[in-house]
Amino acid sequence: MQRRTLLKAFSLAAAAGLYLPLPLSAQTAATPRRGGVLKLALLGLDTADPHRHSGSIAVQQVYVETLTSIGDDGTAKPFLAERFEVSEDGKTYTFHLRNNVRFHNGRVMTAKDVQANLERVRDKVKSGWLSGAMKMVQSMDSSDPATLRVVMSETYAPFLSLLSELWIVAPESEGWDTTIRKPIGTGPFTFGQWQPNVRFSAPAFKQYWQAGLPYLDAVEFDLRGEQDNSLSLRAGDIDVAYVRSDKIAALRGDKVDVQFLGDTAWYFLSFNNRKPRALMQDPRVRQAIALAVDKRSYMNFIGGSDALTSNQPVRPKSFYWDEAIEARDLYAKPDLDKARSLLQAAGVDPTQQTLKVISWQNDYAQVAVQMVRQLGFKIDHQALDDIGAQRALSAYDWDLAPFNSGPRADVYLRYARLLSDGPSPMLWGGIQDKELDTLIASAVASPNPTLARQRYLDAWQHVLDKLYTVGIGHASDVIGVAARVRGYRTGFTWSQNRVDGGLARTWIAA
Amino acid sequence: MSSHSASIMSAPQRPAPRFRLHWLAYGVVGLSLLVAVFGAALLTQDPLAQNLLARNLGPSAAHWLGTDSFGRDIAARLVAGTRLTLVVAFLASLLALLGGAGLGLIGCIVGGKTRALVYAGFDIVRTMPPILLSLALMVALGVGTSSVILAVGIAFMPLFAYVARAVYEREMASGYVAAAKVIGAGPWAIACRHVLPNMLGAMLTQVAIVLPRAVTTESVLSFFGLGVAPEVPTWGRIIATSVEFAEQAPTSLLFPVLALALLTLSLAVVGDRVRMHLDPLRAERQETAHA
Amino acid sequence: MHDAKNVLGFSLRQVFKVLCIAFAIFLLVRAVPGDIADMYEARGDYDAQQLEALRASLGLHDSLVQQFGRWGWNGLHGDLGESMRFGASVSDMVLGALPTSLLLAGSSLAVGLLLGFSLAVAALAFPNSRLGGWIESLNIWSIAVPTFCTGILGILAFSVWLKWLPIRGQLLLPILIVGIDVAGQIVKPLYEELKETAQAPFVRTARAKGLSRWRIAWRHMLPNSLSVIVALSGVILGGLVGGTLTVEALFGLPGIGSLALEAIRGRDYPVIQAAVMALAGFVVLVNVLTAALHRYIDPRLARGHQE
Amino acid sequence: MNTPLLNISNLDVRYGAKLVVKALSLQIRAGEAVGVIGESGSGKSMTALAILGLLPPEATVTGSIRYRDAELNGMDEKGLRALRGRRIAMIFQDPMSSLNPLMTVGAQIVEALRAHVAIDAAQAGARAAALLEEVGLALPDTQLRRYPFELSGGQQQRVMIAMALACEPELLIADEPTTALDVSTQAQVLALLRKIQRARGMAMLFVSHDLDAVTAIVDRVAVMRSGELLECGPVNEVMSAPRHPYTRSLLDARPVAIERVQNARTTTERPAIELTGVCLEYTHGRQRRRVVHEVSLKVPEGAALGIVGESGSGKSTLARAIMGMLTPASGKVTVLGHDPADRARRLAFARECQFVFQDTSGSLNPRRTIAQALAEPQQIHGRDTPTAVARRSAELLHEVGMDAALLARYPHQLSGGQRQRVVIARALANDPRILVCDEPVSALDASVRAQVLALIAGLRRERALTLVFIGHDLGVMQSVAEKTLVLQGGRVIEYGDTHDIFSAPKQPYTQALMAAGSNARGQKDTTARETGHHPIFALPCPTYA
Repeated sequence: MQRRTLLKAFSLAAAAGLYLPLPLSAQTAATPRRGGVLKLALLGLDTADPHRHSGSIAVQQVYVETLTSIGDDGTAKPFLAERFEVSEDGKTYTFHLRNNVRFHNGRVMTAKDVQANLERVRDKVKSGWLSGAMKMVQSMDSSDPATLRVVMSETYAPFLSLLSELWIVAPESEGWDTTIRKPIGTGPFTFGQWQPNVRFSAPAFKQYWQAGLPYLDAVEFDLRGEQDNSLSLRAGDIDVAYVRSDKIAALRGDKVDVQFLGDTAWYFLSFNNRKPRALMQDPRVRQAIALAVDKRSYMNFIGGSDALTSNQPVRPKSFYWDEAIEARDLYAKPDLDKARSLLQAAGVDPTQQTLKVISWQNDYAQVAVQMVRQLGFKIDHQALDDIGAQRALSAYDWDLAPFNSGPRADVYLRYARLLSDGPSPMLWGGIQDKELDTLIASAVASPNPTLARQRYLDAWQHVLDKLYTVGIGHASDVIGVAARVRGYRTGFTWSQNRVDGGLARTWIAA
Repeated sequence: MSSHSASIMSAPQRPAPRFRLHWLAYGVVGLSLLVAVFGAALLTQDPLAQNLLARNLGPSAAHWLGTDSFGRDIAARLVAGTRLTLVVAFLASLLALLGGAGLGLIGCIVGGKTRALVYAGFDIVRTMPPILLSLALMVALGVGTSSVILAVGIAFMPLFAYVARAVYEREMASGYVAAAKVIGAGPWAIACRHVLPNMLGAMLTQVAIVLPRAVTTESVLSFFGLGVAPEVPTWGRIIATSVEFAEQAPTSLLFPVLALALLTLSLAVVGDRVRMHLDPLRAERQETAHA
Repeated sequence: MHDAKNVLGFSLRQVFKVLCIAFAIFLLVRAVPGDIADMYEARGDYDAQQLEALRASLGLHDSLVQQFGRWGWNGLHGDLGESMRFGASVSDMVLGALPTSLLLAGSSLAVGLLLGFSLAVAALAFPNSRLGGWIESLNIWSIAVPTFCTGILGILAFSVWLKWLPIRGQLLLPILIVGIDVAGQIVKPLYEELKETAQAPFVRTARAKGLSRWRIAWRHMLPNSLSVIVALSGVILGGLVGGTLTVEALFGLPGIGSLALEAIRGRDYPVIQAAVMALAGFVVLVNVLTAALHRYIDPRLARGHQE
Repeated sequence: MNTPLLNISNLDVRYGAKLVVKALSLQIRAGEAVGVIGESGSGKSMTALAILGLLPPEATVTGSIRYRDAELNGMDEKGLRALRGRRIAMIFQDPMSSLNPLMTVGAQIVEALRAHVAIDAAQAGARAAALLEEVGLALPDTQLRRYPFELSGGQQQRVMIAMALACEPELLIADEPTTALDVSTQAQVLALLRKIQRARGMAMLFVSHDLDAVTAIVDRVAVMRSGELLECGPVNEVMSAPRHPYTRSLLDARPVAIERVQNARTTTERPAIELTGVCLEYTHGRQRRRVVHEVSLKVPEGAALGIVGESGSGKSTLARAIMGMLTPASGKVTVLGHDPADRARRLAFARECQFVFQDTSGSLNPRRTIAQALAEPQQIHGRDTPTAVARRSAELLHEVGMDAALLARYPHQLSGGQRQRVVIARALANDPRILVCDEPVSALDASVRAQVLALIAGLRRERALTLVFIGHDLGVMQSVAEKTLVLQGGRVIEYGDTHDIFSAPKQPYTQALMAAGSNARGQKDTTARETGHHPIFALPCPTYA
């Protein structure tokens, strides 16, 4: 049972490093009250087709569910599958489905339905997070309605984690062959009214497989929730919402509870790696810029004293983090003098150079810009919206890009974008490095977590050596929860309906 | 004559003497210009320098007008931002004036289909509210100072175009234009000699209105993340940045808004005065008002 | 007869204008760099091959004339297509946004008119009071203070501190804020107009007849100022629907302006076109209504009197 | 009845520091018609407005205005309101703007009635109809439903009078009631006012700048200048033996034939201006309105032709066609052998043929000095050295009898007469051969009128100009034109030697124009009805000489 041990090791690792027990109030003691509509403002909803979702996953879990679910400890746990088994070679997965799962149209979910979903993703959604995994699916078998067997061509460690984002929809849903308009899922709430960019409401599903759940009559999402919602929380017209960490004090002052996501968002400053101009090809210039970044102040600005500095893409003290690499960080502390002498050595007069910086419109980008400007560079800062930034980045005529990357279901997802053919590699400067590709591929195919950890770290050391990006630190996204809300707990990622928590168990106090 | 300003609501009364506000207005506008030109020399603090340990502070000896959410000195930013603010507002207004009134006037002078076409264009531009139009233009043009000037300028063009047309029609109906035609003056000569000078007053009024509106429009662009680069201190950007922290640091919002309101008021007053001075009839108006 | 013909001609010209606007918008929208496929690429869920397929399926490879023709033809059949970004029905999205925008714009205009008119009348009635200064201040306020400043202060005061009103799901505060802004924009021209009417010779005649103030104001001044009020309202209303973006953003209101802006940002062509067409159609409708009202108010226009 | 109905004593009206009426005292007895005469700015209208408290709020009134036993100056609005319309009624100069454009005539009269008299709507309507009948409007019931813009100027003023009479006031103040009307209408309105005043035994204060109008209608006359009352007395006394020199000058300035124009020798038979079957139309959208029908005429070089007619007769339109500002719908206009509307000859034409505008304040750009106004034609026609231009401008001013020092002035700093001279000087700048004058003296005060007419006549003689002179006053023609053409409704109805037409008009319309323009006003009360459409006579093509 080598695979078993592997999983256990992963979980242990996660539990040891990733999971921070949250301060829970004594809310669990009371008997849950039924009824009421919970209002949320988290991220948006891009599409009604759960297989075509493009990133933000805070909304759709309430009406569609998955075989696995990322638990509070960051590991994949059985969800619609009652349990799963992995063969010793790590290539064959057997999912034993629950027998009481009903779709919103009342039909009982079978293995055939699940297989249809996997096939749809494999055939119709050729890119995205799941594409790499689905390419390796060799065959599927659903002859037993309660069992699905998936055979992979190679060992693929992130598979179970990635399945936590492969939503199971009834194939009879409208638009199955093209784009699903009205998904028929299995979640505690059904796909109700959707007004893109405005609001989404989901009434409770009475035949939900977890008997007695959900408590709420409905949930309603404000889909413009990506900005700070602290005022709405304090005014009392929203119950659960994303807030900025610098509003925490004001929220607590108004009796709004504050929770943090389990996994952190990673903050970094990338160089243009695909087409760097001559100036930026000089490692001394990159080093000088890295030395200008005051990681502590930067992370303080983002998340206060709770935020952590790090040169690595995973949270410090977690399984895939390495203390030694952290200790060797040449840029742990800012050193402007050294940076200037590096520039001098490189024969660069920063006052004669204009660096083009691309960012989203996040405030921290201004902090990054100002830190680099301290060296004397002139800065042309373009703060852009989604598409604007995308276009500007993929032109590769820029120099620096301060960005962040949200919580991820698997460590692989942190590394995927460093691949030459990874999804949307612009944020990391479009690295094209065969050696790095090989290192990451070997990590993915590792038979055990220790080896996987070592190979991921090797890959990261390679990134550090090349100074493709400057890792700055980690901070958890913050969610404000109104005082009347009971039973709500944030998860490891943004997911709002999970194996061990979420909106199904949330209720509203009288 | 419109000399009877009879108020039907009240018994005849003497008008109250008005406070001579215009000197104050000249002062404010003059000061703004001085700050715009020499502001950089006055600065003791770097308007871009962040002090992440001194964010959202109220006024103090170290920071007269407090600090913003990056710990930047509001006073320094206001002073440093005056130049770019005025330059953007001025160039945008100028663009609106030249593009709107200029194009409109040329269309009017050429007349016929050209005129119809030009104004059909303005009609189309006008169907979109200026704010939405400038936001859309910013998306199309990409962010940056020149885009802001273009976006705001284009959005305000119809305003000038319609005023230009109204003035042109009024002037063309006047006796002296008829007289000029009889003398043998061509349409362009008439436009230069009679229409243009008489249009100046109306245009000046519009500019005095559009100038501050350009600043607020720029701040709305910033509010939607589509203005100048985020750290660049323009008044609009300062206001937009401070709005999010209106509760923690009310002064960082109050002072820039006050500055803008004061400048707006002053521009309106100065615009009125300049227009009055441009008008050789003012002496007569003042007299006939009492005749 | 003759009048009806005029009105019909005017309306037809307006419809033609809408068509021109439609085409202009169609071209402009496509002039914006980037398309929806870029958007998907930005999210990283599609590869190059898929993006091309997506563009093809959305008809983005066809010529602009073809695209316009298809859009126009379908539009005439009441099918505005689907959002390229959300796959939702565009008509639903636009119809969902219109009520909020119309209600907000209409009520704000009403509040603004009421406030502006009262202030202007009061200032006329008491020429020696400080009301003239108030008019000036209100005007400067509306020019210099962006509505998002007043909006955030309103939210802080009434929703966060006093907790009298929620931020979302109410229109009272947005209407008041936009209404005050509208009042600031119209109070000065309104005051000037009323003042001019007050000086009109026929008002002097009415006084010479020995009529009471209120009769003069109600029967003589108001009808004669109404044309200007209507014209002013038309212009303001045209700018308000779709122009209340900041307030919509602050109060989470799903207005047509926000819809258009988000669509522009997301290069969601069908939605941009439909939203902007709705705005243009509304502006044209307001023009037609204004013209009709003018004719109703002024018998000179209705009877085809020239000059 | 020794106490006057209205007793004004020591009345001062001030605007700020400016005294516009100075220590004026005037009495009006019941049933008496008193006239106040003076030129614009003399304070006569201010006095009239002061009586009813209708002056603008910035005016201050001191002194006493007693109506019977009540002091009007300082009386509250409520008290004044009870008097206005009921005891003292008023009619104004411009009936078009003095009537509410958006209310029917009937509603406005009924409103005046019901403001003071408690009667129901039906009664009020009947009363309004009776009033309209009294002021000589046909079909009163139809008229009641009409809006002011649907009436002619004369009809509008009749409505104003009916409205003023509604509550049978004891005193009627008429503030320049005929100034804005056509000459022929003026006479009718005056006659009507006189008839009604006599018939009702109502007192009347008649304010006007028109000496003839005043003398025709009032018992006593007061003469005002610059806010002061110069003299006051029975109308016959003042007319026959004016005591104040100003009154004398007013009397002298009356347009009687100043000087018979010697027949200018026509150098050639070649017509300077030739119109053949010219029809002129105004188009508004798709509508066309024909304002001049088939006019043919010839003016030889060096001759002077007068064109008369009331407003709307098409005389100004005809002038515009001669100037090429309007292309005829049919027919042909030839000026000095060319089509004046030929754009290619625009400059050449402008040198040959010039136009003198009627509205002097409008035809001079208020923002340009006299020097600039005079320089404009010179610059257009190629004289561009500043000194040459300046010298020529000074010459021109001198030629029209003005001082070169006035070059730096703006139009508003000149008097009406001076402005008219400037307009003439501008027309002369390039030594034209033809001068078309469109009512050049109509807007001028009587005393100035004669001087400007003399100037035009003199210039014509000196420069051997071909002159087309447009006016509404037949009397004026006598002093400038040898031949006169009478236009009505866009058709030529009479044409011939000016002297002959003046002494023996053939057409009733010409007679009416004569009656209105001459001092025969007030003699007959008979022309109460509006001038109807006169039969149109087909005339042979009037050819000069």
